[in-house]
Parts: sequence; structure tokens; C-alpha cells
Amino acid sequence: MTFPIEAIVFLFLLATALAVTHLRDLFAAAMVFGVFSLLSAGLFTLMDAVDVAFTEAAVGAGISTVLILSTLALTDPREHQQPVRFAPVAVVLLVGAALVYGTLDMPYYGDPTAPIHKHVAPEYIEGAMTDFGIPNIVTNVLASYRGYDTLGETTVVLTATVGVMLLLGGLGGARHRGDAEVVEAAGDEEPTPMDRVQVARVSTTVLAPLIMLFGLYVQFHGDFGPGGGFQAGVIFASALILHGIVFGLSSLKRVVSPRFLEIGLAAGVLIYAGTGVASLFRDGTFLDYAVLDHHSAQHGRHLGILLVEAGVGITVTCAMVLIFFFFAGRRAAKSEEPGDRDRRVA
Amino acid sequence: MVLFIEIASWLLLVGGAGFCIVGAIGLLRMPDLYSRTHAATITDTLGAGMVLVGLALQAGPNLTALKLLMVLAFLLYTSPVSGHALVKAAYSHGIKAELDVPIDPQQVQIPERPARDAPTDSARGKEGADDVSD
Amino acid sequence: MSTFGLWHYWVVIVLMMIGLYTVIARDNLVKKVMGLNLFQVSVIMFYVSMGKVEGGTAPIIPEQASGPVVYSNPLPHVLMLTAIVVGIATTAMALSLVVRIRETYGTTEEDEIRKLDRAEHE
Amino acid sequence: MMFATAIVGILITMALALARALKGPTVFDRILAANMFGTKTILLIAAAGFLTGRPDWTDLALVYALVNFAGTVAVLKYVRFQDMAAGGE
Repeated sequence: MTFPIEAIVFLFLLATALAVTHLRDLFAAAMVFGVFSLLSAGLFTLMDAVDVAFTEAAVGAGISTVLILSTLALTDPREHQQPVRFAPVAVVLLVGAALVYGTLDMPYYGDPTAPIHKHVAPEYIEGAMTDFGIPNIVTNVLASYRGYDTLGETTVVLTATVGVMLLLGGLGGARHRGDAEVVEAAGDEEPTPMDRVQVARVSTTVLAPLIMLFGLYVQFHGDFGPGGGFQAGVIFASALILHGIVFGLSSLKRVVSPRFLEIGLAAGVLIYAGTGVASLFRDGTFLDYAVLDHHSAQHGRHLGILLVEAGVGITVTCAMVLIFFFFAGRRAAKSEEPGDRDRRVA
Repeated sequence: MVLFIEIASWLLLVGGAGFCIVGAIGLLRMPDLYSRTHAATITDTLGAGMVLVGLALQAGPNLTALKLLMVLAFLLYTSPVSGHALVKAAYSHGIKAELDVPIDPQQVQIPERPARDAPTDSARGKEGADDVSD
Repeated sequence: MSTFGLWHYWVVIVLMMIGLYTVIARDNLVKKVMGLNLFQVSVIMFYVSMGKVEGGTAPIIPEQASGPVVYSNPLPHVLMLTAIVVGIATTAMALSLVVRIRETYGTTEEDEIRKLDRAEHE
Repeated sequence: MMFATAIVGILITMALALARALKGPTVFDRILAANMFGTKTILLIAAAGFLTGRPDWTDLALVYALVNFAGTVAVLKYVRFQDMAAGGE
């Protein structure tokens, strides 16, 4: 039934992807990229992947735009003229042809007898109600069946944020001159651009708390509907970033200090891993939540999933806000000292 | 009652979709940024509003309907704000309304448009825009 | 439908080709990162489309189920959901590298960076 | 049937907005079109939920309605900042 809709949205998607590649003005490309992300979230919904669409929506609507734009503010918003090169086109066509040839053996789209649906998925779906009593199967698989994967992914988020911190927070011994001071410097610069837009300020004071409230809802309602730690973290971070954009970094720093975020970033992963260790102490295996409650295995699993999702949410929130801190703080530091040729000055 | 709800949501959905299309045509065909904003923001409120209310009627009185109405409330709140901020940013960037430009034979960019017949009005409109800001 | 049963995958492959071209053929580093993101979305979409079951619904058990319900495969959804968030974190990492390169070389175009490097060697 | 009709209308709107976003002579036209596209995506997702018989996922639409604002504000701030940087240096 959704077949024609999918086809049309796919067409839009390809058009926007081509435009992203083609547009030489990187700012325009960033805008079109936002549209691309909206379209892909729509497609995920049509393909039944509501949780994926939810994440894409939360990430694509706010954070990724902010990220690309703050990079553009630090670099050049225009791309150089460049002719089409034929060797890459040939390579790409070759790869594409090979992949199309590879799909010929694949089961058709939506085929219920495809091998992917035969192995573990039925057990997961079966277990959702009997083992967990949690209607959102994705949450079960995320936090419990595939708990190791998710722990790894959360750690990757932590690691990437630490990488950003090392790259943009300062070089070498720049801990002294690191994030705190860069953000400090931002405080003097920041209030200028936005304070003339009274309306944005007023509406942000109304909307930011609502976004946070909704983030909490997503965090704790993730067992029953689409949502969970990853989405909630991104939504929560968007509220804080919105505040930072409108009222300036120094104001955001008064709300959450970078130091606090750094602690939270690590604490989230620790909560996750700690839940696993706690189950070890209760004679279970790592990340086996059933032993967390003596009386009912189902309650134990509920508790474990709640804790794990909380850890994920905390880490993701702190990671996103910290990334914003470093990118935006870099901009202020740069405009302070325009001679940024010196490699040693952080 | 059921029939009434069916008819009402048909009307709202089709009407809302119609308004969206009209606004999008405006977005595509209007001569300058300010009139395009006019067309676009109207679809965001009226078109989206009608579609959402139509869907909420179909959902019946439950949480889904409430959420749809909340979506509508947020849209009614954010879309004028971003529209205002956008136009203000454009204005401070020196983007002129099409009608603001005094008739200049070299500057006929859009041939299929009918002649701009009221340039004097627009000068007043520009001052008005100054008052509106802030 | 059955004759075109594979078109989802083909569209995704075209998307991937666009992303790949942007990564390997464009000189601008920010553009390369965008291309990498296009590529990433295409992979995510490939997984998600494999998880779809005809006539199925999203893997969330409804409150009042009437009769047996077919669910789409939740496993790809889980893997891709985390991939999106990890993707944005690694994109941030890539972009901060771009920022540092810009600060050091004064440009984000790869060919100019190569030229500068060669000049330094000589 | 009525949902399908609404979706067709929304898709047409999206196509037109997309054309403007790709054409847009100034950045503001693109921002405007992208913004409008965001609203239409909200509608599409909400209506598609009804079409597939699982209407209880308006959370998605809610996310867009809230978070899209952050994106728009960021874009507008970027536009202004560029302006200021050009004036300052």
C-alpha cells in the first residue's frame, strides 16, 4: 500500500543527494542535507523502522545542522570550482554494477521467508512479552539481547567525543588553556549575534523546557513506544544547544559547565558497564539483568534496561553538548585572534 | 455522529492538503523572498493545522489525538517565530522586496511576471517594515 | 511487485554511488564528510529495507492486538539506530579534523593542501 | 482513502518546496523551503502512520515540531554571524 509513496520519496531522496554533491555553496548544501535527512526519516517510517526514524529525526533536525554550520563558520563556506573527473566516475560505476549484480541473488524486498527473518528475530519477538513484558521489541534487543553491542556503541560515542576534545579543546599541555578558557573567551563575544532577535529569545525560554520535558518522556517511555536513551539524549542535548545558540555560550556554561559534562560523559558509560558488573556480583553473567531482582526475573530485566538506557541517555546528552561547546568555543577563540596561522597556539 | 466525523475529516484533510499545495505553488512562483515567505508561512499554519485536526478527528479521543494537537500547538508557535526571524535576517542582509526596486529597464529579471504596477506603495511598505522589526 | 522486488536495493546502491563519488572525487573536505554521511545513510537504509516483512508492522506490540500480528525484523533497526548516533559523533570527529586542517593550512581543499605539503618538502 | 488523498497532496507540496530549495536564488529562499519541507514531513509521517494502521507514533512528528526549531535558529544565527565576521575583519 505504501509502495508508490516510497517510490516518490526515494526519488526526492536521490534528487537531494545529487544536489548535495552538486551545490558549490556549502551552506546551501547543508540546507539541502537537512532536507535529505528529513526524507530519510520519512522513509524509515514507511519501512516500519520507527525507532530508526525517531533517531534520524532527532539527530537530523537539530544536531547535524548545527555541527555542519559551526564547521562552516570555522572554515570556508564555498567550494572551489572543480571539473568532473572520469576515473572516479568509472570506479563508482564499477562498484555500483558489482553491487547490483550482488543483489540479484538476494531475497526480494519484504520476503517473509528471507534468511534474515529465520534465525534470531523470531526468538526476540517471542521473548518480548514472555521474558520482558516490554512492548517495544527494539528496546529489548538494544538493551538486553544485544547489550554488548550497545555498550560498545556507547563507548564509541565517548571515544569520539574525547577525540573532538583533544582536537579542538587545545593541544598538548593546553589543559590550562583548554575548554574552560576558550568558553570563557566565547562569553565576551557571544551575546552579539542573537540579542537583537527578541522573538527568538522569548520563544526559546518557552520551548527549551518543553523540549527537555519531551526528552524525559522519550527516555522513560521508550519501553512502550519508540524512544530510548539514544533518542532522548539527542533531544535533551538539542534543548541545551538551542539555549547555547540563542543566549550565548557563557550562559549555557552557567547552566551546565563543560567539566560537569565531561564527568557525565564518563559516568553514563560507567552506569552501563556497572549494571553489567552488578549482575556479575549476583551470580549472573555480564549484562544479564534477570538476577538483579531476587523475586522476579522480569522485574530484574526491567530494572536493568532502565539503568542501561539511563546510562546511554546521559552519555549521549553530554557528548552532544560537549561537541557543541568545542565547536562553538573554537569559533569565538578564532575570531579573537585572527592570526591563526601559528600551529602551536591552540 | 460517525458520519459527521468522517465528513469533517475528509473536508479537513482534503482542504488542508489543498492549502498546502496552494502555498507551495506560491513558494515557487512568487517573485521575491518576502512574498514567498508569506505563501510558505500560511501553509505552515492553516494547511498543517487542517490536516492535523483532520487526523486527530480520525484518531478519536485518545493520547494520539492529544499529541497531534500538541504538534499543531508547537507548529503554531514555532513557524511564525522562525518566519519572523528569517525575514528579519534577510532584511538586515539588504535583500530588497521586488516591489521596492524602482522601475529600472535593466533590471527586468523575471519576464513572465505581469508588470509591477505600484512601486510607490512599496516605498511606504519598506518604512512599515522598519517599524515592525523589534 | 515481484519483478521489481529488488528495486529498493538498487535505489540504495545509486545513493551509495553518489556518496562514494563525493568522497573520492571532491577536493573539499567538508564536502567529503557530507558524502560520507550520504554513504552512511545508504548503508542504514539497506539494512532497514532488509528488515522489512511484507504485510508486517513496526516491532512494537500494540496494546490491544486483534489476532496474530506480523512484525518487521527488529534486529537491523537496533543496529542502525545506534549507528546513527555513533555516526553523528564520528562525523563531529571528522569535522574537527577538518577544522584543524583549515587552521594549519589555511584551506580545506585537498589539492591545495597537497601543493602546500609538496612545497614544504622541497 | 482519505489519508492517501492527503498524502498525495503533501507529496505534491514537498515536490514544489524541493524545487524551490534546489533553485532558491538566495540562501533565505533555501532556508524557507527547507523549513516548509520540515513541516510537510511532520504531516507525511503523521498521515503515513494512519495509512499503515499504526497511528500511535505521533511522537515522531512531535520531535520534528520541537527540534526543528533548534535547527532553524542555528541556521539564522550562522547567517548573522557570517555577516558580523565580514564586518569585523
